[in-house]
Amino acid sequence: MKIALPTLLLGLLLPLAFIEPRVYLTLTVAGLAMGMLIFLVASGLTLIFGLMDVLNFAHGALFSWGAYIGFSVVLALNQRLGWAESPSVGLNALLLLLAILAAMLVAAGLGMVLERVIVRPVYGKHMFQILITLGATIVMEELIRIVWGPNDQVVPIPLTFQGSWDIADVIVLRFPIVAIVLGVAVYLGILLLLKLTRVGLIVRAGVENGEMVQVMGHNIYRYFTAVFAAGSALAALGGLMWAVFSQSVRPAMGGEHLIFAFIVVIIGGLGSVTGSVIGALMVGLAYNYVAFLVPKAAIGVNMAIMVLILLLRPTGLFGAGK
Amino acid sequence: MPAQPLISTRHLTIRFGGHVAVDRVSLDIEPFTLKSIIGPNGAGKTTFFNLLSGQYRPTEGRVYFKGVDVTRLTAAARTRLGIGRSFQLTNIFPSLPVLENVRLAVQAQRRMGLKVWRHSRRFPELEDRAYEILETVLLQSKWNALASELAHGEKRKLELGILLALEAEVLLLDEPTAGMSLEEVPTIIGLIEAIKHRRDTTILLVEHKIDMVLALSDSIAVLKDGRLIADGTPEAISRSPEVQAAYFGGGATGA
Amino acid sequence: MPEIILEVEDVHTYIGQHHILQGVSLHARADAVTVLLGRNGAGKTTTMRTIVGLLHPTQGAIRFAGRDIRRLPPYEIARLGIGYVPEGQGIFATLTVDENIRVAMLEEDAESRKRLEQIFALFPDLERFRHARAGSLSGGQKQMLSIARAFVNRNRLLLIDEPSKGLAPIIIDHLVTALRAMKQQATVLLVEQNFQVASALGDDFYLIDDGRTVHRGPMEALVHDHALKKRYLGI
Amino acid sequence: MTSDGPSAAPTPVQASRILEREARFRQPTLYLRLALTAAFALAPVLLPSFQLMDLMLKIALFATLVASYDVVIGYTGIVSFGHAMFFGFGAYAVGLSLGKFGAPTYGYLALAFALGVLVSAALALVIGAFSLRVKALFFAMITLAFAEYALILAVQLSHLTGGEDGISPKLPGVFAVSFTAGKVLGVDVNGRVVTYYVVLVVCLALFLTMSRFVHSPLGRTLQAIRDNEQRAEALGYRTFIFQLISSSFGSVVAAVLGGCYAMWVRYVNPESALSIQIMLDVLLMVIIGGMGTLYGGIIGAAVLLTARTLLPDLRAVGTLMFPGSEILQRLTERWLLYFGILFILVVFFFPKGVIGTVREVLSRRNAAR
Repeated sequence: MKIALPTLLLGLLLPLAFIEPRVYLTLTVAGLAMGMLIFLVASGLTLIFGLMDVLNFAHGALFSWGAYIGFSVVLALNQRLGWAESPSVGLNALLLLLAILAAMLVAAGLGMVLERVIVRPVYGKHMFQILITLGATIVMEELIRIVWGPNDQVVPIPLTFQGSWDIADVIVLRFPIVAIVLGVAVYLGILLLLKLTRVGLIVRAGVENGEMVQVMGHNIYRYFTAVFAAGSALAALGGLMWAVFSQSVRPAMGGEHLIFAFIVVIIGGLGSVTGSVIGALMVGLAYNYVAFLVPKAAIGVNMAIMVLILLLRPTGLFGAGK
Repeated sequence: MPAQPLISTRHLTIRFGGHVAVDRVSLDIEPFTLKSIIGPNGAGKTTFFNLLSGQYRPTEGRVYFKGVDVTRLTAAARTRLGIGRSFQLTNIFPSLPVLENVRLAVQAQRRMGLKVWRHSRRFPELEDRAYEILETVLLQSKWNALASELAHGEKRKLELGILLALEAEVLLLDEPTAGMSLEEVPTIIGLIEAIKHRRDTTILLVEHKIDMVLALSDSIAVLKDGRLIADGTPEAISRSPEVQAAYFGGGATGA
Repeated sequence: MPEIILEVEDVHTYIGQHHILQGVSLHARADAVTVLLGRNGAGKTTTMRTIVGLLHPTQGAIRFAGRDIRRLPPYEIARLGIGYVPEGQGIFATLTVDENIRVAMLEEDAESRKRLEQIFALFPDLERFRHARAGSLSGGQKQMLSIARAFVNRNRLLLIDEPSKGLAPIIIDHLVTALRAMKQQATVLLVEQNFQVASALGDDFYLIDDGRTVHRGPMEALVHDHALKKRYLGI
Repeated sequence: MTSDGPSAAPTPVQASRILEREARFRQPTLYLRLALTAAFALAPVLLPSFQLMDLMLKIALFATLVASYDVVIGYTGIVSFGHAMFFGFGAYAVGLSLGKFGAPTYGYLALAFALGVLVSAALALVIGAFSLRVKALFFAMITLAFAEYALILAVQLSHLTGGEDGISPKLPGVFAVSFTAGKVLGVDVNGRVVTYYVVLVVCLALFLTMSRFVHSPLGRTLQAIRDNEQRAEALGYRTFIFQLISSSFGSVVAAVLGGCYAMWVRYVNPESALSIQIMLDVLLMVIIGGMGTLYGGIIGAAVLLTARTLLPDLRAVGTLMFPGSEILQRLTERWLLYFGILFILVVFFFPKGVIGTVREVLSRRNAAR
């Protein structure tokens, strides 16, 4: 870890040598926002993996469900009441809040069902977890195509979150700021939950020896279901934020972003929430700098970072490794 | 030329966090003898074994095998040099047949694991050798069964068979009779005795059954709190007041 | 007639295809130590696991303080006041000693804190390594931690499976002392292969063979019954 | 040393070996295998339509691909999501070499296969070196990331790969569409038929190679590693090297098959060669057939590919049955939904697959005797 911080700072400042400072600042804010958006996607994956030792491939599908549920809420409220087009900041914020709430609730419910029905029987069997959650992904994605249709749709963005602020010639898009704030809040929330609460403790113990936790009087399954639901809700939050960010929803969007999340989780080290944040920020920033300097190389930048990190530390930045 | 010790450790130390599990242990093991390591629980016996076999890397100190420094070698590399280790918990290939378990060890010992152009049954010498070993450990009637179907004691025998197949010059036996029923213990003791009498193998034994240790060992080392507090013949050890205090300190019914 | 706190009546348990318990019956008197004896594979551990709800009997009755607990899930059985110390300790190796104890502590009140102090007095090593990872403890220390976890709650019944297994004699002495101290505060059901430990702690005994209870009585009677010991225990 | 010699009474192991050798030509499975081979060989002669011949060869191709995946996932216990990517590499190597940069000559065809194999082997080694050492799950995630990137690159680098439109390679000499050599047994011997037989022979050869691979001492070591990696390591096996060999071997076989696939369909695009759907198909096939059985792939491929050719009819049924409701229509159209449900059900209820379950039943019956 000692080398990680200086390396990170160097990576952050190096682009300054090639980019004009004001553009650099704009790119940095955009990169941070993108990083936080990626982190929102990766956080649920890391949480479920770190606590329950389950690699949830259905995360991508939950992401898409979150995006679609949120999209439906925004669409409905906008068509009936015009909340997105209203210039009122309050209504705009309320709209986003309601969409987030609905998305997270539905996804949490879906996550609970998933955990109960298909994940619970395969705890401890990695290969089956992968296969079974993969199957769930296929089913859930197809359900989206059946309910909402197979084509891309445009998400109306509340007026308040459109456009940008111009602060001393630095262009700062508004929505990304929301993403950054939300990302930081989620990060702190997860850390607090794990380190300080009894729930975190019991879940960590349950991962190691579920039988023992049970004979100590804890209904471990309830905790696992809760963690899975929480991870699913985070996936949905990520999905909705991406939908608003890219102003569109597609049935396959989850699968594509799952790859981002995987890369970030690998960079950060499996199961480490802090690692995921740093990994996500690295990817977000690097993508923006590289896309500005060498647009053609931008698609490969995530992979390049991942390979580089794995070369230096095979278990990722914060990975314990087994 | 004086006999060189087969294995030596010098100031071997390992810490876990603040806890010093093995503390500056320097020990020599003479070739073709049976040395036991005893000591109260938490004395660091199993950890010491793990340091010898390469499962752990020491914080400080060195391990020598035939005078060569092997401190930095992995467990697999040490196995290839001839240090075989049995585990405290049975450690076999559960979903493979009993014979295949031993055959794999014979195959490893003969460095034939990378052969790819012939069917594995076209190497009868491996199978026959494996069967011979099963006869030695009295498991021949189970050669066709899956290892997971064996009783606990039989699994320990299989584990020992695997170890024998490696034809290691040093056997590290970590509580070979743990968890065995009383009827099974003499078989294992008999096996260890037979290996010992062949005088071609050096045996290092961790065991709690003190009668067994006194009867089998050529020499005994005593660990306490990670430190080596005595090393000598069984007679000398059982007489040593320091060891008495630390280890034989009264019957279980006392206190 | 002293109160019977645990009653097991003709319990049958299967593990997979195997009919392991074929009629185990036993009564544990309140504030006494009842020892289960028998050969390896006789069904002692299976009896324990059936009582705490980790295995489900196909027939028979299990009552704790008069209440039928046969169909309850393990966590509800535990909350009734039954603590379990499994064979091989079952500690959480990646958690610290302190965290291990906190997982076990069902409520943090003055009494449980007092009990914790008591535990640390009995097992000073646990306090010394309070913030070390439990996995780095020695076998004896792990056993103490495992017992400490069951003792930290106000349990009325403690099920302890082979606490002396794999421990050196001097540690066993320590353990016996500690268990004696705990015996004042809870009923104990003990599985023990080490006959000296069993006879030092036990008040009553049950002999289990081939999945059935075949003998019962006061511990003193067994100590002198060499024929019975030889027949069932090989000593 | 002749241990099979008649010296003393043979040990049970020797007896079983002798018995096995003597019974070599009496095993029913041997005749099943021969019959299968014959069926594939006679398909162009007996089957009435090109569609069915196409189906047969695709079954052969995918069965072999699934077997090569089984070497990795079933015999070695490594979950890879990059297997279809190597298949795609082979296909693109043929497409690029014959259709884009080279010419339809045998030389370029050979070059294509050489390239496909080399690139796949190199990448498999690199990925394995990075991720096999750490944890099984790492491998699954990293291979998936690579596979997704390969797909993105194939679409984005359109000046090289033709993008979504793909490439249509032209094959040389006897493989060319224009090639004809009269009739044999009433069948036109043309480029198609020649390709069919050449690809079939390649599949057969690969299958035999893999069978030898998994039953060799090396293959047995892989199974030991799958069963208990730590123990295998303690025996002195460098488990990492073995896993690396296995995953690279599987990848190279996949690349060769990808090349064959491109030769047969004469068309390569990202959708047909690199999409994640191919990986999912292969996964389902290996699960239906049974992991760690090698031959399971034949059943998995046959079931899935046959079902797929029938699916367009299902769609027609949907529009006919539910003319009013769009959602109900979609419900019948989205066959992938049923695929997903089938996937989950198979993993849950037949984790050993068809062949694994059959073998289990047989061995239980043998044991009961």
